[in-house]
Amino acid sequence: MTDSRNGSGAAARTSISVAITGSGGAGVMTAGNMLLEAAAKAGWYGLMVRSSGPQIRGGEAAALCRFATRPVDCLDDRFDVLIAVDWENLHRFADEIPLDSASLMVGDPTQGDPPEVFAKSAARYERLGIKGMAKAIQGSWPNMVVVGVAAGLIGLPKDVLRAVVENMLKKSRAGLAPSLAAIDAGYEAGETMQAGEKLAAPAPRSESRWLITGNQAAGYGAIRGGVRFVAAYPITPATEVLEWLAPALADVGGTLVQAEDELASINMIIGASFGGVPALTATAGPGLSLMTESLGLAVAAEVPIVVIDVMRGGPSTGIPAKSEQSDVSIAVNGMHGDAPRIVVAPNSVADCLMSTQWAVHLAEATQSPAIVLSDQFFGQMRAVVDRPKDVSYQGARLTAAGNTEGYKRYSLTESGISPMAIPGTPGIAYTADGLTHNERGIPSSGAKDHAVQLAKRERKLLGHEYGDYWADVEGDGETAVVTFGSSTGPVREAIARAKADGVPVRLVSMRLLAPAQPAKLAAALAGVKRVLVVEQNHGGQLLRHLRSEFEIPGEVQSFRRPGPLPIRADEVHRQLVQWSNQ
Amino acid sequence: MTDSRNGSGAAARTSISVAITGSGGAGVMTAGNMLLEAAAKAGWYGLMVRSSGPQIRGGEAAALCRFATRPVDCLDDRFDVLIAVDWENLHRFADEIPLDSASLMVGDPTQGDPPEVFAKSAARYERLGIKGMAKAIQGSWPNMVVVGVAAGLIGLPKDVLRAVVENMLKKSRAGLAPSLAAIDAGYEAGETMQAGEKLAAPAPRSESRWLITGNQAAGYGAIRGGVRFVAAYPITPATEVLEWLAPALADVGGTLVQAEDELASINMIIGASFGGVPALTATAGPGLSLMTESLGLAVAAEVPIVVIDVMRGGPSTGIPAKSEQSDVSIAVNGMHGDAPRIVVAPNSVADCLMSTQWAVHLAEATQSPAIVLSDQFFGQMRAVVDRPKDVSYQGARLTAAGNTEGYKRYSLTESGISPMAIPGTPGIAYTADGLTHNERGIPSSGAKDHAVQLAKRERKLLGHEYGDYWADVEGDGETAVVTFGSSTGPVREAIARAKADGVPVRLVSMRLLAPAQPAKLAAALAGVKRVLVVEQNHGGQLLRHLRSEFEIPGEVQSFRRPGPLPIRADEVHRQLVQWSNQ
Amino acid sequence: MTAATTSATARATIPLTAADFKSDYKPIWCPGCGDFSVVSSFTRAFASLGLRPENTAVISGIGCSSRIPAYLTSYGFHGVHGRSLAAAAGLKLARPDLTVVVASGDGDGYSIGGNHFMHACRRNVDMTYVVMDNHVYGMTKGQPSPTTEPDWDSKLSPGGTGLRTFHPLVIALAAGANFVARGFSGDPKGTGELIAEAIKTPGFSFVEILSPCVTFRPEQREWRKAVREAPINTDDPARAARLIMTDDGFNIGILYRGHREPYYRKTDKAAKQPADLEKGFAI
Amino acid sequence: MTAATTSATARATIPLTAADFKSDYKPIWCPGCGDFSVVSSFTRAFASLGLRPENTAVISGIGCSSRIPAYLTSYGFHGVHGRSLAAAAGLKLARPDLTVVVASGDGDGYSIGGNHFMHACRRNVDMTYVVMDNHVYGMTKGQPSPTTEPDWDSKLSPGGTGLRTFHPLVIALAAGANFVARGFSGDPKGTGELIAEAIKTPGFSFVEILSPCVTFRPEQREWRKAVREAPINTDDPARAARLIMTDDGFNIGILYRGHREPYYRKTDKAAKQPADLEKGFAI
Ligand SMILES: Cc1ncc(C[n+]2csc(CCOP(=O)(O)OP(=O)(O)O)c2C)c(N)n1
Ligand SMILES: Cc1ncc(C[n+]2csc(CCOP(=O)(O)OP(=O)(O)O)c2C)c(N)n1
Ligand code: SF4
Ligand code: SF4
Ligand SMILES: [Mg+2]
Ligand SMILES: [Mg+2]
Repeated sequence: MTDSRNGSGAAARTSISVAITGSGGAGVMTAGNMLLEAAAKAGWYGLMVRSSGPQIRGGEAAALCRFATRPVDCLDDRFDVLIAVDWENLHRFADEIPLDSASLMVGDPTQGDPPEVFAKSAARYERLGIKGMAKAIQGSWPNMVVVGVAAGLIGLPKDVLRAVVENMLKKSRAGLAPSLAAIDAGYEAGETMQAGEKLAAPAPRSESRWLITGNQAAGYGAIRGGVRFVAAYPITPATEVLEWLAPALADVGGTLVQAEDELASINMIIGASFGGVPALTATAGPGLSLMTESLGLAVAAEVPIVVIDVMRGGPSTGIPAKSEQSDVSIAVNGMHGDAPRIVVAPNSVADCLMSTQWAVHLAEATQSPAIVLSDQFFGQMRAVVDRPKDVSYQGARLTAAGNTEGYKRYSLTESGISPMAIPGTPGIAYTADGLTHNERGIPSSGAKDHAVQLAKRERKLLGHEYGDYWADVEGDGETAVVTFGSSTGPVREAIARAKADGVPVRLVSMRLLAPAQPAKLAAALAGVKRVLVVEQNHGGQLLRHLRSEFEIPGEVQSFRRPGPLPIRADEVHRQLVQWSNQ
Repeated sequence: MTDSRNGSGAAARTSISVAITGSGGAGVMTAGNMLLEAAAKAGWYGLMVRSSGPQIRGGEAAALCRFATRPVDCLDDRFDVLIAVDWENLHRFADEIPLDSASLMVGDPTQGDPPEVFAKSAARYERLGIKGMAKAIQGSWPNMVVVGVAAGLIGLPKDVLRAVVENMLKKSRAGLAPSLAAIDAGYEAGETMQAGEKLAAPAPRSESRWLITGNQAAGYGAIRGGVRFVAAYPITPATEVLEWLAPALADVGGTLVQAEDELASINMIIGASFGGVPALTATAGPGLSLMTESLGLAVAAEVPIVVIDVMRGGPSTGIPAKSEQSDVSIAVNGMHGDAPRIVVAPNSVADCLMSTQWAVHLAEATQSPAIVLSDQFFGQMRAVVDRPKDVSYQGARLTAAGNTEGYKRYSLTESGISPMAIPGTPGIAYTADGLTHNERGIPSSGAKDHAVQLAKRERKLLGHEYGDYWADVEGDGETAVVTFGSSTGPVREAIARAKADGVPVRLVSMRLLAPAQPAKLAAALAGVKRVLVVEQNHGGQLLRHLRSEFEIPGEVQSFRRPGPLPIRADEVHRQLVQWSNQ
Repeated sequence: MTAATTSATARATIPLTAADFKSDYKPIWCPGCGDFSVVSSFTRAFASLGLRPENTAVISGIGCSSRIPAYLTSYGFHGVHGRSLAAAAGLKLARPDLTVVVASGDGDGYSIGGNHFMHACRRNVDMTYVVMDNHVYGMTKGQPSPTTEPDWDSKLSPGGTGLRTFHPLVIALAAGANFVARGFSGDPKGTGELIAEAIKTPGFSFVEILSPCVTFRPEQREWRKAVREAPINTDDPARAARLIMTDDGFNIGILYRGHREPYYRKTDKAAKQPADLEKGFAI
Repeated sequence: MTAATTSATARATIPLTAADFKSDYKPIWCPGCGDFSVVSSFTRAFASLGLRPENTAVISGIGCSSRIPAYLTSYGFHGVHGRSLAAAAGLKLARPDLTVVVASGDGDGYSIGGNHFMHACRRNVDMTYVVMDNHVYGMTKGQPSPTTEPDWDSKLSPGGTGLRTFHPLVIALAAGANFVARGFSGDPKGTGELIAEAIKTPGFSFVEILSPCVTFRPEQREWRKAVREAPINTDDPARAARLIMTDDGFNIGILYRGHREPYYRKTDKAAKQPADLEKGFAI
């Protein structure tokens, strides 16, 4: 680890976190996006998280950026730099932008003073007449000055930034020249500010890289997996999956329909998939809840479908635009009757692609519903990632040939997977049914038919060979952390720090939450003395789920906290070291 | 135990099981009801379960009756007597009517032969010209002959039967005299048939008794608990709760509305309860699934409501008219976000009253949603029960006084329960909200507000003093059975038999499934070496739930089977004895 | 699947008869139920249009009426209560080559499924919606449905609901349905013709069929006497609405036929390969 | 809860002003949003009718428009998306003494909530339904709603949905609403009067308010020029329907007022004690 924590190291830093804030219309998101894109072009990794106040539009906003020499999947524990266009209502972001004595605050003294919460952080306050500087350049804006300041502070090459700005402003009405001038002015100021070391030079690029949000990645994963029909109802923070898919599907010959509600959207995709076309919907907790009944239909009628749940704060409408990992319980348990399903959780922005693609593959292969548990953090975060590798996971459904003699749609095969007749295929037409049925699909209330069909549906999932993809298992040691989804990033950083402290810790980041893989989990945890289960919710939903399926070895602790604040590497690190030293 | 198993004992029997079957229109249900009512009047206990084929109306039917000297909550493992008006399609009931060599089959030789499955049971077949006997008495019907045969076989006093028949036929168009004559003729035949011993004389009645179905009991429990508003959408097997409640509520000044769907019904009761009126809905699995989202609203907005789920075979539409205990997972886990709720399961027909009343009390006391997990077996079974005692459980909600200074609807009290302002109360009007909110109810996406409100909602439930009512704990021994709901009856009988074999077994029949009571469960299971978890579903939902909350002591086995066949005492008994002797 | 189908498909291009569309599973309906005749209207319509079972799909929800798919030899989907129109729209949009027909009841279609009904009329996907209306929930044993008369006594609504009956045809028109007709199950031939006409008409077609529930509404046997041929067939929705609004519910025939374009998605038939989409992300 | 309310209730029977019904929570709406004026229409209506905050309840779903309850001093319920009418019906039926008003948006009310809308019209519970229609999903940042024009371009429907717009007033009439009006948020006084009239009219009253979304539909600022007073006010639903069907959506005023009896349950006011019900079970 060459990471110089808290900016106090002598070497150039491998990660710098910069928050850009301001009130409505200040253009902080544009500024953040310019910086991220420029950093990406310059060969760095990085990410940007958007945060805003309760106003629908025009409220205070924060672009939370992290730039790094290696891939990063989470925010850092703290921010090196906070640049405020103005200070209005910025106290609202206090929790999200932790500062300390090694941090630098840059603000415009004509726009008031930093709020109490920031002031008391002991961060150094550098006053800069941002508004005035912008005013001095006719046609420019304060946010362009801020872009310059940030670029100067981290050491972003000017030419790369220039090219990005030119490209981005091509379509905008804002004049390019004044913007570039403002950036230059800011750059000069930033470059010369007393701050920590600049970001180390990027390693040479080996693979191609993408700048992508988790929601886009999930959408693309769906298409790569073979999805050609999507029906959905808008909901934050899943809407961008759909908005990316709408034109993309049209491009590849697929279709997206906006349904009247989630009950319609899930039934539309069930209908499409019954017709042989891999189909998907995307939603958040409230929509997933509404889909519960028809998810059960997909189980009983054995129609493959994929539902992406971009998790947000719950219960009920909760906190629509902020992240939480609290839909585990409903995803793995929330259907009436015995209803086995697949639940997959991506553990990075790039993995939103891979996991969604895998989920399509699993749904199609097992003729079952698959739920992808993404979350708002991944979904709406924009990150620089290595291009995910091409994998062979693609929807491949076992179909029945025309005129098959004595065809039975729900035949009791050994694997539990029965060839599916696709409408259009002659001589094997059948009726799919959500009622308990016999092998032919004819409704039955017989105990035997019921038992064997239940067993068949379970067998399909338990018997599938999930390979190594069920989890990312890393490292060794007597302490292990089991986690999933967007908590993986901070846990991975915490483990790296613990290792630097001489405390080796294993990581098990579970990608396949259901069906549970007790044997694989047991192997991954063999010999551990301590297991810390990390998750971002109040009730310990992952821990409960694990316990219901599996006897966790050793001493078990739970590290959990509800949203919207992300799990921080520092907290996990401290708990790990403390516990391991006991 | 004076129960003479298999009819082979010398003493009069304490329990006799009689199945009456026939094709559509044969009137087997009327016959069963007459017998049950007469047995009740004569001082016996008993029950009757209805079963029928797939036809909507006019298909084959079976009235499965059990008459006993003590209260009974379940069918016996086998039937002593099967009386068939005719044999058409009766093979469909083979699983439901187990016969053995000690059983007696009575049938009309002019109506064909018993189906193979019954014939091979080695039950003795007594031929009786039922149709002819009825024909001989103008205006009478074969089912009346059957009533007589059954009454004669078990030794039901003729005068009691006569009185019941007179009363029941008062309103019917069928002539009374021919019916009585047919009954007499049948009685004579039955009385003299070679069969096992008759039913022992009933013990003198101490308390008053009721003849009631579980669905009626639940309805009455709701009213006793204070419910005065019901909105619901018809669904089998919950509809009778509503059909009983519709006139009953009107009588006590309440209201029942048929909603357009389950989304409407749950929101209607939430609205009514927001208005201060204890409110309830009843549904089955598909409806419960549809209510998931709004159950979460009740959690977040802290509006007490009660949802009765009369469980049936799942998943999806499953087996609508047959029982299964497979909605445990969704009841305890099926909401997005962290959404603590109360789940109560009655464990007898009479307890449908007590548990529903208790659920209303708990919902009102904790301002949370409560789910009552009844099932089709209890719901549609008619049984003779001792009148449930009067209990003080009654909806009592903590309300706020008018003009309370600085009133906060969601104030952070120690218990977590905050006084609720009821519309109409001046000076404390507030807006209830399903969004994460602060103490005043104003939407907030702050981490602190979210965390403290989540903790408060959990605290309300965990802190409540549930007393001894959380479970029925009986007996001792190193082996324990943990079960719930309608599996309790057969388990209790199995334990009684094991005790007779010298194997003492504890029973823990859980009434409160959520919030889990790990400390109480640990106390109940202290010192056990073996725990058998018995439930009627495929996936072991109760076992998983227990494991997720609690480390079950000793060796654990699961005894489970999906519906529709009930768990049989005999199977559990054998597993208990075998295991304890290992 | 049934003997009839197998031989039918073997015969490949030979036109099929109505009987070829009837499966050999015995309906669970009560003797005398109106829905028996509706099966025969379906099979007649399919045969008359020269459809083939493999290219036809019948989608339904839950209710006595919704049991129809399994009684036909076409592809069928018997889903959850109230959502048949959504499943059918998904199927048709994903598979425009299929003929999609939806079978529903007055509870399934107008109560729990009411929203999908309105939006299906508006969306105008090319499919046919057949509702067997018996003014009652048959399957759940006799509760009032939206089309039940306000004074009909039942256990759940003693003395009647007191509610104005729902006018499905008026709603269909108001919501933009392109074809609106009413049939009577007692006239399977005429109803078959209506269904055929509905299938032929592009866009969303709605056929309401009066289909008596002899068990819970035995008085509906009298419908036979009440029905008469419709006096109107107009293509002005406002006029059609006014006339339907004032009719007594027993006018049989095509009551409205419009000229709306069916819904379709403008998809360039796979203009790009999935990998082409990556360009948007590349740095 | 707010200073205004507390003092208001202290004053007990003194009539309240519109200001007394406005809470002191700052709306989260975009500057210029049409919904600001709707708050003032609500407060004017409540004051003009002499209502009291404690006896008034405003129920809503989810959406920008659905945020209204917290901006008023009456009781409020901000529930889940699309279900406000059901919650309101439950409240009114359980507590007939309260004045119940529902606030919704075109997505909340006509898309996900469409079924409850139809059935509320039919059920005719005595309450008032106010929909702030901006032809867009504001809260979720600009997707088409049922009332959106077919050619409106958006990310989710590039080039437009191609769907016929939903006519809420026609549907309301077809479904049996007893009072149908259209207002414009740019005229808070007139709209306040419409709402007051709606509340006064027994049964289910529906007030559609054109309320511009300046952020996602800035062109709606032009609505100010398009609206005009309605030429009609009829009590013949068929005639009202025909006229509304052909109007351009900008006629403002009361468009229909009927005479249906509101829904109520015939409950003998607690004729029996709960224990009396046991008699039915006793042996
Ligand atoms: C979600 C859900 N709610 C309720 C039911 C119960 N249910 C089954 S069929 C039915 C009504 C059927 O009425 P209709 O559609 O008129 O059909 P019919 O039986 O009269 O032909 C109901 C309420 C269900 N299966 N699923
Ligand atoms: C079940 C569910 N689905 C989707 C959403 C997301 N959602 C919130 S508001 C809204 C639409 C709001 O549109 P409208 O009712 O027109 O209100 P406006 O914001 O335009 O005033 C949607 C789709 C949700 N909260 N819940
Ligand atoms: S209950 Fe009515 S609708 Fe159902 S099958 Fe019987 S007659 Fe037909
Ligand atoms: S997005 Fe539109 S509807 Fe929502 S607050 Fe802004 S202007 Fe109003
Ligand atoms: Mg019906
Ligand atoms: Mg809107």
